[in-house]
Amino acid sequence: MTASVTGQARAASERQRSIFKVPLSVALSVLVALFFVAAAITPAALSTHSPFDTDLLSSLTPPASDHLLGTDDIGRDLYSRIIWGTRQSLLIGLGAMAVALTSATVLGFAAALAPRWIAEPIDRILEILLAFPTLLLALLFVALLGPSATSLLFSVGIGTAPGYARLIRAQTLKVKSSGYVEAAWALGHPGHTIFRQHIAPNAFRPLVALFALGIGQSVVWASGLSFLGLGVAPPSPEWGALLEAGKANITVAWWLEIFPGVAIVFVALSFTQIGRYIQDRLEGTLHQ
Amino acid sequence: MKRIAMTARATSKVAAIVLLAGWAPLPAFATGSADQDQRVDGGTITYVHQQEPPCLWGGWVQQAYLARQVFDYLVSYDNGQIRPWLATDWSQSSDRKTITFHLRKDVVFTDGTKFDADAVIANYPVWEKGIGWHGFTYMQGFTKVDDFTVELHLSEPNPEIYNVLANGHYGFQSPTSIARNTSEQKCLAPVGTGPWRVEKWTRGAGISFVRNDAYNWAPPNAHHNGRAYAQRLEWRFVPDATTRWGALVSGEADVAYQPPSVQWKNAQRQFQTLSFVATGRPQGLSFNVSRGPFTDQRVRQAFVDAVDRKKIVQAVFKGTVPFEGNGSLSKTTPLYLNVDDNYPFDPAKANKLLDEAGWTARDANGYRAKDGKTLEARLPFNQAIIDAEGAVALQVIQDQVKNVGIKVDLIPLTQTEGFAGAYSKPGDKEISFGYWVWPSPNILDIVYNHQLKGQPNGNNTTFFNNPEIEEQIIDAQREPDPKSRQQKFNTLQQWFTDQAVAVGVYNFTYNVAIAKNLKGLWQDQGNGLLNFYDAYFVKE
Amino acid sequence: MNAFAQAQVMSHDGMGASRLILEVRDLNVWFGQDGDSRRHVVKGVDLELYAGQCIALVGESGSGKSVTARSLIGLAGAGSRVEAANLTFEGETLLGRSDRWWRHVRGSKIGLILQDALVSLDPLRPVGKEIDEALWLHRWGDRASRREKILKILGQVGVPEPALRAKQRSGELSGGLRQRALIAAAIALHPNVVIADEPTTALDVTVQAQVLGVLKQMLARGTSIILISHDLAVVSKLADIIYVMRGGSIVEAGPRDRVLNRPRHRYTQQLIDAVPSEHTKGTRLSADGGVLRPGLFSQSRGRSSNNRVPLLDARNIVKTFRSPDGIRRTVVKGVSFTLARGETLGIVGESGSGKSTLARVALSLETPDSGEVRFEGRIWTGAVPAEQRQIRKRISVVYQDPLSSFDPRWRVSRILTDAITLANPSRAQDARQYAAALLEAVGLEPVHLDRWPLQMSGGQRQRVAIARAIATEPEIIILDEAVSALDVSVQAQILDLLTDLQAQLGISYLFISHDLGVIHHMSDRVLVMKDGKAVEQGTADQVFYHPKHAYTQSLLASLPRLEYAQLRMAASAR
Amino acid sequence: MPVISSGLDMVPADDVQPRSSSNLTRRILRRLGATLFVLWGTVTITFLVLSILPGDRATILLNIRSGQAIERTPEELAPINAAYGFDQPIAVQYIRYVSGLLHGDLGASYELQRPVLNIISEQIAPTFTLAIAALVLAWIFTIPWTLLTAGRGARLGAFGSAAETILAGLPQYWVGILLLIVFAIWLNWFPVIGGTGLVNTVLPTVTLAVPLAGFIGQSIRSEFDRAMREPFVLSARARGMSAAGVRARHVLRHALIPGITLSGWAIGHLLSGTVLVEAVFARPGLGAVLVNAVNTKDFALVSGILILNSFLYVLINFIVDLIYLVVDPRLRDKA
Repeated sequence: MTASVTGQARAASERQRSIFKVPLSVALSVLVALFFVAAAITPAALSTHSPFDTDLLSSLTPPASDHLLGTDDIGRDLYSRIIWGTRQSLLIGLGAMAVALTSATVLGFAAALAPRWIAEPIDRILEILLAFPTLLLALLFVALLGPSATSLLFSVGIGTAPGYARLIRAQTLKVKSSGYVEAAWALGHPGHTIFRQHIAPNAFRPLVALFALGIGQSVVWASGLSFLGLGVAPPSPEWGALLEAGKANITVAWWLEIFPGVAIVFVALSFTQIGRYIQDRLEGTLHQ
Repeated sequence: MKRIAMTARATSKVAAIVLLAGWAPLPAFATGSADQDQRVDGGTITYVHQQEPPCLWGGWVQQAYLARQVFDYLVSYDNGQIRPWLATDWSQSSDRKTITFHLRKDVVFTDGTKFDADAVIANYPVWEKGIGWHGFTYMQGFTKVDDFTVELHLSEPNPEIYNVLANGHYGFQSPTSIARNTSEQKCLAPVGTGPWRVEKWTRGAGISFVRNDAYNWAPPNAHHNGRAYAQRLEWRFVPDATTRWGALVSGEADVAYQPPSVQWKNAQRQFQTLSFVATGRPQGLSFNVSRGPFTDQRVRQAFVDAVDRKKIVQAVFKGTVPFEGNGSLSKTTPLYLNVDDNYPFDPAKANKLLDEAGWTARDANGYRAKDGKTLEARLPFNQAIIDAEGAVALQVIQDQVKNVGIKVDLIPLTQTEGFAGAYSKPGDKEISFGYWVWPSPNILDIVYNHQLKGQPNGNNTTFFNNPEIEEQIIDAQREPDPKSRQQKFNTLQQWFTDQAVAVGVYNFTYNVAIAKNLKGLWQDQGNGLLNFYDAYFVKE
Repeated sequence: MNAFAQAQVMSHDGMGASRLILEVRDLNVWFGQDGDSRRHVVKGVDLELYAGQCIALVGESGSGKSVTARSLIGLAGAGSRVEAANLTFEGETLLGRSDRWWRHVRGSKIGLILQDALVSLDPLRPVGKEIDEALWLHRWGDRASRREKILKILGQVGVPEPALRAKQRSGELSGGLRQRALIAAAIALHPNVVIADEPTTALDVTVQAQVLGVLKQMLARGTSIILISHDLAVVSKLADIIYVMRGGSIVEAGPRDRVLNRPRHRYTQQLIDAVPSEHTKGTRLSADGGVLRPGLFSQSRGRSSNNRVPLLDARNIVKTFRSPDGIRRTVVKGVSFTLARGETLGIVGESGSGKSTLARVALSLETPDSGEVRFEGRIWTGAVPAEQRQIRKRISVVYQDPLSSFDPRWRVSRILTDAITLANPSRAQDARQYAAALLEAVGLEPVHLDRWPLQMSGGQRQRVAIARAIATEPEIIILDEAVSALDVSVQAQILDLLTDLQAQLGISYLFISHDLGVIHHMSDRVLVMKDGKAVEQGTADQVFYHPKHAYTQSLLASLPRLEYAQLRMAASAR
Repeated sequence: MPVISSGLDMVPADDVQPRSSSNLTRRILRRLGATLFVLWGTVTITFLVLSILPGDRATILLNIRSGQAIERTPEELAPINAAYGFDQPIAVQYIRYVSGLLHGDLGASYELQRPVLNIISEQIAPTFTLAIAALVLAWIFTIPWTLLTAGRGARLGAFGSAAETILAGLPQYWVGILLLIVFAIWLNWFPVIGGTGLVNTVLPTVTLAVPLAGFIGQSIRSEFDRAMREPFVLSARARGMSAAGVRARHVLRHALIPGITLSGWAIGHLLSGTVLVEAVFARPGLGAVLVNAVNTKDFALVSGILILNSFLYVLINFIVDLIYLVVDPRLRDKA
């Protein structure tokens, strides 16, 4: 994820458009994201079948009008399963980012602002954790908590937190040494005011974009864990679990493997695109 | 013997006939022997298997598959008959607790050590230590009579002890190796007398076997004697079924373990197939009869009535595994009783039984309830033991019992949790799902005995505790008369079915698809172990 | 406008009419797509350049002078459209040429020198390679001969030890050397015309003088130069003909002396008047200025204290930094100064002289290793934080880059009310009105309250920064290169504003700048810093007219003065 | 990651004195110290986490040996615990392991019955080859792509960037499955069975490289765009260099810097990716061994792989720093 969060400059032309003129790609991303958010909130309204009802007579039917995206090996409607799986997948994405950013914020601020005797050890620990492969951290957490949506959420969150913490640390250091923080000191503001008014909000600013970027990546990570069999309990249609289940039938039912993957890619893409756009707007209006 | 963490599957047409007969009366040869003229000497057989065990030899069935290639056994199991192998003949004491084996004198380990009574005796402690369930065989040890005669001592009479000794785990390692080699060497490349020896094991990739050119002591049920036909055997580990199928189709592999169910029909059409229904307990539902709602027999029966087991097995496994109604013994196990017609799909009856049992209220989600408690069953399953299709079958069961108001929570366990024995206490679950490969009907003694050496018996997944029935099981096991013994075991199997303590769903089945130019491959009828010794390529 | 042409020819140093190298008639440049977003940045520009001549395009930012020059080498920029009635270079048209043709001309016939060699030379490569690239691109010589040539050119532009310098990157060279290397790369193939776009901007005066010397030598060797600059003083040193640009058009053109001495256009006159120097002291530089409302400040505060005690008294300040590799560098080496009420102390020095660090110490943002700073006689450095904050409210600071000193999330109103309420919590209620009044005081409108600083011009931002600085009703404002980044006319306005504020509010200024003219214009007393030491201190006139220290003398000698101003002074003296 | 300097920006570079050799030694020693600290921390954290993970090791071992999933009696567990020292207090186990490490003994895998060193040395080559090949391939994708689409106007840039975003968002294992199905099983261009040969490595490499190329592309594109606006670009053009020449010879080099940073990070984390890819392609390697070792709480093996990984991480980042010095010689002047 480092790349996506360090890469900032977008085409300058995008910046110059007014607030109401949004690039087409972003508009589409917002639509896709809204669709999935709606699916997460009221899956029943968007689905055509129950996601759990099995129908052994219509197993592995290809996409058609009665089953938009086909059915799985026990006749469950894939489209409805993807819709119902959205809630869990998105919750994992959101939750993981919430966990990651919360812990990363505490650690990042501490590493950047705390007195040396606190900051130094935190910095070292972050360094150690950074050397841990993300997946391994996640694996350990699943092993600790057992496979479930909650542990997926925590394991992805904790697994990606060290990277974010380093970013927040860097951002905080940057803000800390910025002209406006110095100006605030020079004005005679006390430290806590400066932290509250300047350091915290400005160090957080890129996190808005990071959050959106990270949701997509978290969904991908979580589905990777599901794929390794460390996912949520069946019959949950969490997307990674759908992919894992679809693998066995891929030679005769391509749709089972393609569509859930496409859903993951769509979510990752749309949230990334939105995150980028937010980032550009923030960077664009704030640091031209 | 013991549960196998691997996939359960299907049976070919040939195997179906086999099943009707109770247990395999016919050898499941891949082909006849008419092609012998075309035989190519040498060549490399590539076999793609699913799971990779930690060591080549041990108590896991995955290890039996491998061990069978490098070890030989005292006796050979040949479609219901016990045939000589490393033992030329044997006799049994009158109390049936001591068996005297006379050993072949011409057998040499691949490290040059001679096979003799001392070798047998040297192997016993290894078995005891390395095979977790060794105690259930009632073996107590060997004593040496002379250089080529040993006596095996049993704590209980065990008519199936020969099946046990033939089953893949009880092979012989070189005593020199046992004494001198490092544990790493014994793990990766144990030294046996068998037709193959390990050349190299690359973890994550596979094992290269080369043939033992000195081999000349094949069992009588083998197709030939002397060294193996093929020069090399490449045993590759490929966890994904689709990939294994692809490897076979592309010609990279000659034999593929468990093709995807959706391809099984193709496999039968385009390739040769072999299927073996494992002995022991089938994949089945074991209800917790010590606490919770399933202490009530009516609830257990209602659960079973509510599930269309035959159709589920057909739909999910697409003919790769047979339906099994018996929860105690699988179709190939000695003394099996077929109860497939019991508990036909009958949701109306299930509802009636549940009403009678007092589960008449409904909770907010529409599930049945009594005294404010939802009729709910936790069903943990070990993902290392129940494969993806097994998990799918469980989801259909979950969906079907929902229709009669029973809530099932499927709880997947990680490998760590599973092997660490999570969810194994009576308070942890209402239903268990699993199987156990075991060659004899004394499996009932293993799984329904409430105690083991004074401790709660971990294998008793129903938490069954009925001293009277336990007594009957031991009595049946000790019964010397085969007819009465069959009768006694039939009674027991019917009793467990009627009580719905445990019901079967499908049989654990070992399927392979074989390229058309490979002939002579056969499956051992004890564990389904593949015997590559007789396999050979033909000119096409 | 074409009437200028004659004058130009005649003015040419009496060398006689030489060859016309470059002729531009009615040059127009647009940027952007057709439609609203399209901008017309160069409007009908006419230029002529004769061999060996230097013409200068003078103007402030946005005047189109750089785009004009870059159009002449076909590099007006992405998305540009260039049209001209005539664009002829050495008899060949420059219009409609292929990229291949241009590549042949660039570097070999027309060279380009940009501002700030630190970034105008590839910072990742040795300068020798950059020069070599110019030769190599035009298939000049073989490896060995090119190497020889590189050393020769470097020598020509006055780079000592060329063999060593060629192997260094721009970042490793001093400002003067790297700028010379940049010139070397541009003239490696002896182009007839060199376009020098702000070639001395941001250089310290002594270095600036050296670079101007190099350009003069080039002229002497017969190279024609198109000089682009905002700095009339620099232009006056070099140019034969001056074109004054504003808003994309040329508003005035003519021989240097005529333009500087008898400007015909009002804008030219404004530009000339806006240049601060020793001669402008006490005069207004700009036509307009802020209007301070009486009663803006509460006059009650702290004014009664003892006037004999300096307001700020820094004694023997020493400040050392440890760099990450563990090397300690002493940046300020025992500097003392005092600042009296209502006085302006100018601190002048070249980059790296330690003047900014000194300012930070004076503000107690850095703790000195030794020495102390007293505010009204109280030791400030090392006071408890609460006490420090009290004193900080009485000292404000204005930075060179106001934008970075504003929280990017804040609008102008928040920036000002934050400072207002901090200094005087009782104003919380009417902070916004007070903020509006402050804006008016610094020459802005109340509507600016709702602007983002990012949307404002550089001058407006600096006015906001000053408004914030006076919002706390300080007794001292530290101005750290506060006007250095501004265009000369904006700079003039800001300096006038500062003068007005001081006159009305009696604020003391600690005025830090590298610009000697600005310092002289503003300061009562001057402190000259070099390498962390105060080499000279005294009244402004003492220091500027009778420098004692050799360094001060060399600084002043290097300072390009606006020739015309001397003429004017001379005239008025007569 | 680049160190953010704080507070020293106002220090003029001209005052820098030449670096003494003792400084260099000190830097190397500090770096070595930091490395050892990271390694020690890795081992300790791993040890602690695996100790608190639920699941009794002796039970796991017994169950795996017999393919069961049951609780074990104390009599069964006692000999196993004694044999592997699991009955010792945690602190004693820890000290024993660390002192073994200090003597260069990585311990033995209790599940695989083999010295950890042997397992690692057998498995490292395929994983490392895969990771390096993926990184190289990602760069091979990225550089021409960036040169073709970056800094050439908003539309092309948006297209290039969109492609990178898509690549970066693709789930690795999904890409892997699709590649395997299409190119190995349907088209039969590549072998289906995983292996360590050249042809076997192609698809796994592509799988790993695809998202990585997206990430690297994103990071170098923004830097490329930024560098295109630098004045030295104009200088070079004015010297007569073609636009393509400037992009390839000047701008690209600047753009590489964030990509190199990312590569250093990526190599350390490709192990995560190889876990999935090895699973999809049935390829031997440390990833699969590691997952299995975590599942069986095989501490010595997990720890050994992590030590190796951390060591490589540190080593590679050291190499990355050296590459920095080549690509960006300005850093030679700084600390």
